[in-house]
Amino acid sequence: MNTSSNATTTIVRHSGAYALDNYLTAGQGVKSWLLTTDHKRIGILYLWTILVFFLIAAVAAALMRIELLTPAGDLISSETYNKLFTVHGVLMVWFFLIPSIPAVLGNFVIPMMIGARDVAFPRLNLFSWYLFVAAGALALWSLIHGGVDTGWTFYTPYSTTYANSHVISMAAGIFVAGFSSIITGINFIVTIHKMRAPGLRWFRLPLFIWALYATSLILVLATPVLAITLALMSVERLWGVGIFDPKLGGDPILFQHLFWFYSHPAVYIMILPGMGVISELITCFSRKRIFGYAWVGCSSMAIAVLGFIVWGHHMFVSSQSIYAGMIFSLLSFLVAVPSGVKVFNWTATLYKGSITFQTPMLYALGFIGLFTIGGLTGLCVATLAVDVHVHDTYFVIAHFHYIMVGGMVMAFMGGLHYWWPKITGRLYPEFWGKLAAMITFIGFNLTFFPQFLLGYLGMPRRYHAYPPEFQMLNVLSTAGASILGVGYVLPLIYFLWSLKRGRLAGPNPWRATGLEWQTSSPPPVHNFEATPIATASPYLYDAEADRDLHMANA
Amino acid sequence: MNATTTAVVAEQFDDIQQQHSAAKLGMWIFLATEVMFFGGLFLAYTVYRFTYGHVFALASRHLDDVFGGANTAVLLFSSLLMALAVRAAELDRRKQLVRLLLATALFGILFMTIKGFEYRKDFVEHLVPRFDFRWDGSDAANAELFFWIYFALTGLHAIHVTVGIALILVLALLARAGKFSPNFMPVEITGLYWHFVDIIWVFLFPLLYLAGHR
Amino acid sequence: MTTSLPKLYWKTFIALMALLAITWSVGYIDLGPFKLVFALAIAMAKAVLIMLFFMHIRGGSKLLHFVAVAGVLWLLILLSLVLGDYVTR
Amino acid sequence: MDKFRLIPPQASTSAHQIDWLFIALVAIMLFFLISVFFPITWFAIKYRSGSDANRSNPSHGSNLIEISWTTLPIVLSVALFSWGAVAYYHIERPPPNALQVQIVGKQWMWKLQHAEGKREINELHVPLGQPVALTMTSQDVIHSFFVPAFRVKQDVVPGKYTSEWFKATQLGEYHIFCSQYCGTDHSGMIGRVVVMEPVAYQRWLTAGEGGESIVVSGRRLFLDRGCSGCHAVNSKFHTPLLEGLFDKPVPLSSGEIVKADEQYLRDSILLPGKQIAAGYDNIMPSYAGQLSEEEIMQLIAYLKSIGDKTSP
Repeated sequence: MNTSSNATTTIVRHSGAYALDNYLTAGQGVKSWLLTTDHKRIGILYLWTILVFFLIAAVAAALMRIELLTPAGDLISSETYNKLFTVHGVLMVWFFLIPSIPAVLGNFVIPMMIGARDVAFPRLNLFSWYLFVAAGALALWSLIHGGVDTGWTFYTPYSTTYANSHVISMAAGIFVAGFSSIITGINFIVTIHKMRAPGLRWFRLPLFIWALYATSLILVLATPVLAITLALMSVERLWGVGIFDPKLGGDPILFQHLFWFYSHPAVYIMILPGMGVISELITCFSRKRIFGYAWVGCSSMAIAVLGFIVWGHHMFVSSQSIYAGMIFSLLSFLVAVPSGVKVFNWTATLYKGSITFQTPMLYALGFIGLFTIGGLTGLCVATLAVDVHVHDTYFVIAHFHYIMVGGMVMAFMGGLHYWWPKITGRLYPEFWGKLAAMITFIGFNLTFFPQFLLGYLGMPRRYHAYPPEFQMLNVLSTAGASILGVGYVLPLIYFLWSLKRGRLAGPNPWRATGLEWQTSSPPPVHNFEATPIATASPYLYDAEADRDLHMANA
Repeated sequence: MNATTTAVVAEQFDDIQQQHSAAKLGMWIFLATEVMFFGGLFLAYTVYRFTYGHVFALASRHLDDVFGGANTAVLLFSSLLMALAVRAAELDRRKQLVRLLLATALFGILFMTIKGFEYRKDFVEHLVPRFDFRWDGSDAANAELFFWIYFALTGLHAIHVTVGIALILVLALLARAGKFSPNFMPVEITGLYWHFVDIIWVFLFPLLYLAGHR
Repeated sequence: MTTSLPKLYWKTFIALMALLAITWSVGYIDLGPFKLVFALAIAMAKAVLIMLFFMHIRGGSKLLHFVAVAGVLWLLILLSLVLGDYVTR
Repeated sequence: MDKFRLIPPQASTSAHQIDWLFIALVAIMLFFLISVFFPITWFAIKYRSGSDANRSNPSHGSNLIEISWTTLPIVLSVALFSWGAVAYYHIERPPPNALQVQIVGKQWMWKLQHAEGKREINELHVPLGQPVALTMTSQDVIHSFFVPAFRVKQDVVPGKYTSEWFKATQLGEYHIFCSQYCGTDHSGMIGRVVVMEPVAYQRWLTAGEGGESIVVSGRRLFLDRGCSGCHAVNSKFHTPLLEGLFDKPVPLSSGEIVKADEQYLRDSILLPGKQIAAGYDNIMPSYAGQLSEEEIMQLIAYLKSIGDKTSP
């Protein structure tokens, strides 16, 4: 019963399996996409845009990994290598990790989860996407004209006085991308506050909403500081005189304070939405209500607030005063506690559940494993004495890749697989999904675990050539990177394949309890025929009933 | 509020109250981001005043506090006019609204002209960093740092004032065409923005002009 | 509100001008280190007056109160912890 | 050097401290990993869909458990933090009798000079078992002097002095890396530390072109550049006396009191009007741009040498 997606056929086959009059068929042609104010379409526009930047940054990473196969810098010049790791950093942070879950999954799912027809400011939402595209164009323009070689951290005085690459155009790109995420943040906060369905009190909200609300708080309060910092750096570079310049008595450490005041909360912008997705996946695929709902919800808020007072742990060896270092070290330990609470609660949720291992669940379990390792190594770099040794080495690289790639990207893939039937109305191929998840998990560990060893051995980061004794671990890491590459290409293929030939999904393929599953998939333009009334707390799964049912899923 | 319910309610909202409170909340959050945006510069000011307090006091004496004080009064008065304009919009008195909006914009322009004269005076006195900055005292470097922060803060604020004036003039045009009879929210939103710009100047004046006793 | 709105606005304006006069005249007295504290206190008072009356925070929802304070609160986090570094160097 | 190793050579006193702390951290990490992975795998097997495990009245939360796995990590955190902080405090505090070495980081090379005047490029010869204190500054961008074998790292920031110290406990050659990104040849800005027997070190020090000691070259600069013209007992200008000045409190004209440490001396040479001593007016010309970083260090070494004498 394979009905083509464009509803030209006269037979109205509203078989519940595939809603013919949905938001995809509500308008045809490029104009309907470029002028849409439908939060669902804007989510898809963001998906295609971040895919482009992810691929560019991934190619940069691949080239770096190949270069690091040999101790001598013989494949590419050190100049090119510096530009590669800068591109990898900038594009991954600002054009993939920060927008991915909020702007793609968040835009698509938040209004539906709270029973609203759209976000609070739909036109602003579209404007946010146009800002994002303009920012991407600026970044690519800077890239084409020779790229930037300052690293994604833009430390002065190198970025202002000594770098001779296209710093200002890249900084302008990030400046504009910052405003795109500020607008998304404002939109989500107002939507969640003002547009919840009747009966949907705060403690009946799905945990994905809690996580994205906390993320939006950080988006809104931290990003402006990045904007002013990049603006100050750019003006200082343009005029040759500025407040970070030691010749004027300025202090380069002040730039680091301003930069990291944004950039540490930014890593929580990246991981919090991932945690929200995992709360959804663990409950749905273990058919069980979350363990400690209030604690998991509040730990998202705690992470958002505590995330603002710990940035000094990036500057332990930067000639920041040792007493400030001690304050930041203690606070950094405390910010790890809410993350621990979340992991323990997910583990406890599995108890007495009825666990199935579809692709989203594999990604969720992978997330818990890798995020726990990432978070715990965070304790090592938060410890003052150890950080003196491992700061700016591959130990730190491994730490944040375990959290961003092992955590956030796994969660994004899990979320994408979980909501794919709702977005497209079609199911992805289950076998290939599981295979890709496992390949990604193995490839990831092989890539980044050796880097912990390299880091403690003392191999500094951003090194184009290194002493011979580090070669063996680098070869292992590059091997892992190639497997990881395969793990990411597979979903690209079968997702595209599923658009045309995936099995029809029907409104609720996972028998999940969120409001977004109580409407057809793909959903109609206004999400619900009638605004749903929320009556009970979320995740009302019943593992026992599920076991009796025990349907053999294909 | 006598806004009739037949006012145009955007499709995603259930009623006009929800739309209004959403718009106000959104604007207030945007103002919080503006506080953090200016905050980076306030941090630079605080840190360098802490490290080079003596020079900052000396340098701030070179700023003309008459210009600064007058500008504060002008902006405070324009804030008053804006508040009255929002009330007029609420009570749907179109002519009074247009007059008050124009008056507010006028005082905004007055602020910018005073600012222009002040910048010209600073330029003549060679106080503009990078553009032939001259300083007779001993630590010209730190003084240049003060003036760099001064021009960064007041320049950023001036940009915000200019944007505000443009917004208010557009509002005046739309008000004349009666666009705000049921839905006066855009006037209130712009009013919030204008008051915020005034608050920023309220902090700039003592910090920059009165750093050292005159 | 008991008094009519415009009268309230004018009273607020006059209070603001008075505060401006105070802060300006204090500028000419040498208070030493208290100068900064005093100047900031008056500026904060003016800001609160503007927010309460001109920006209708008074009588507004508690949420708006929190958002109004949140911006300044986060700025204080930034200022205090960075100064914590510079003071103890 | 090429056999496979898991941790770098432990060649300094602090290396052992940090390695023990790291091993404790790894142990705690393993504890938490097991306390998360084991239940997950066990639940995944026991409660997989279709298994006939007992799933009656599942609990959805218990504040007792939540509070326990919140406070336990907090307690652990404070313990780990304090261990790390104490070790950090020792790492940052050079002992008084340390051997002084001046380091100037410049885009993509390290210029080192021993107190006795011996200069080196990208190499640092140190005696075994004696603390060595490094005083570092940068000529251009931020670098970072990192010796993995000694577990020490400190950014080298233009416009200020940063310092670090170590006491070598093992002979041999160890890597020096620049660990703060500093431009095109950041990965080429490396070198080696050679730890020698104290006797061999002395012989190495006096061998070769001997070079005048830092203090001597500092004194020569003090005369050549006209400092002695004003800063002398019988000078006709009203200038502060520099003998016995180093590390003593200096009352400033702005009322504060600062310690005359290296940073104060450096700033007074380059930005004379910054912190004028009380009772003096601002007549000293700035030497910014006329003295290289090495020369400033030599002048300061000279001022330090006359720091404890009361009269010239």
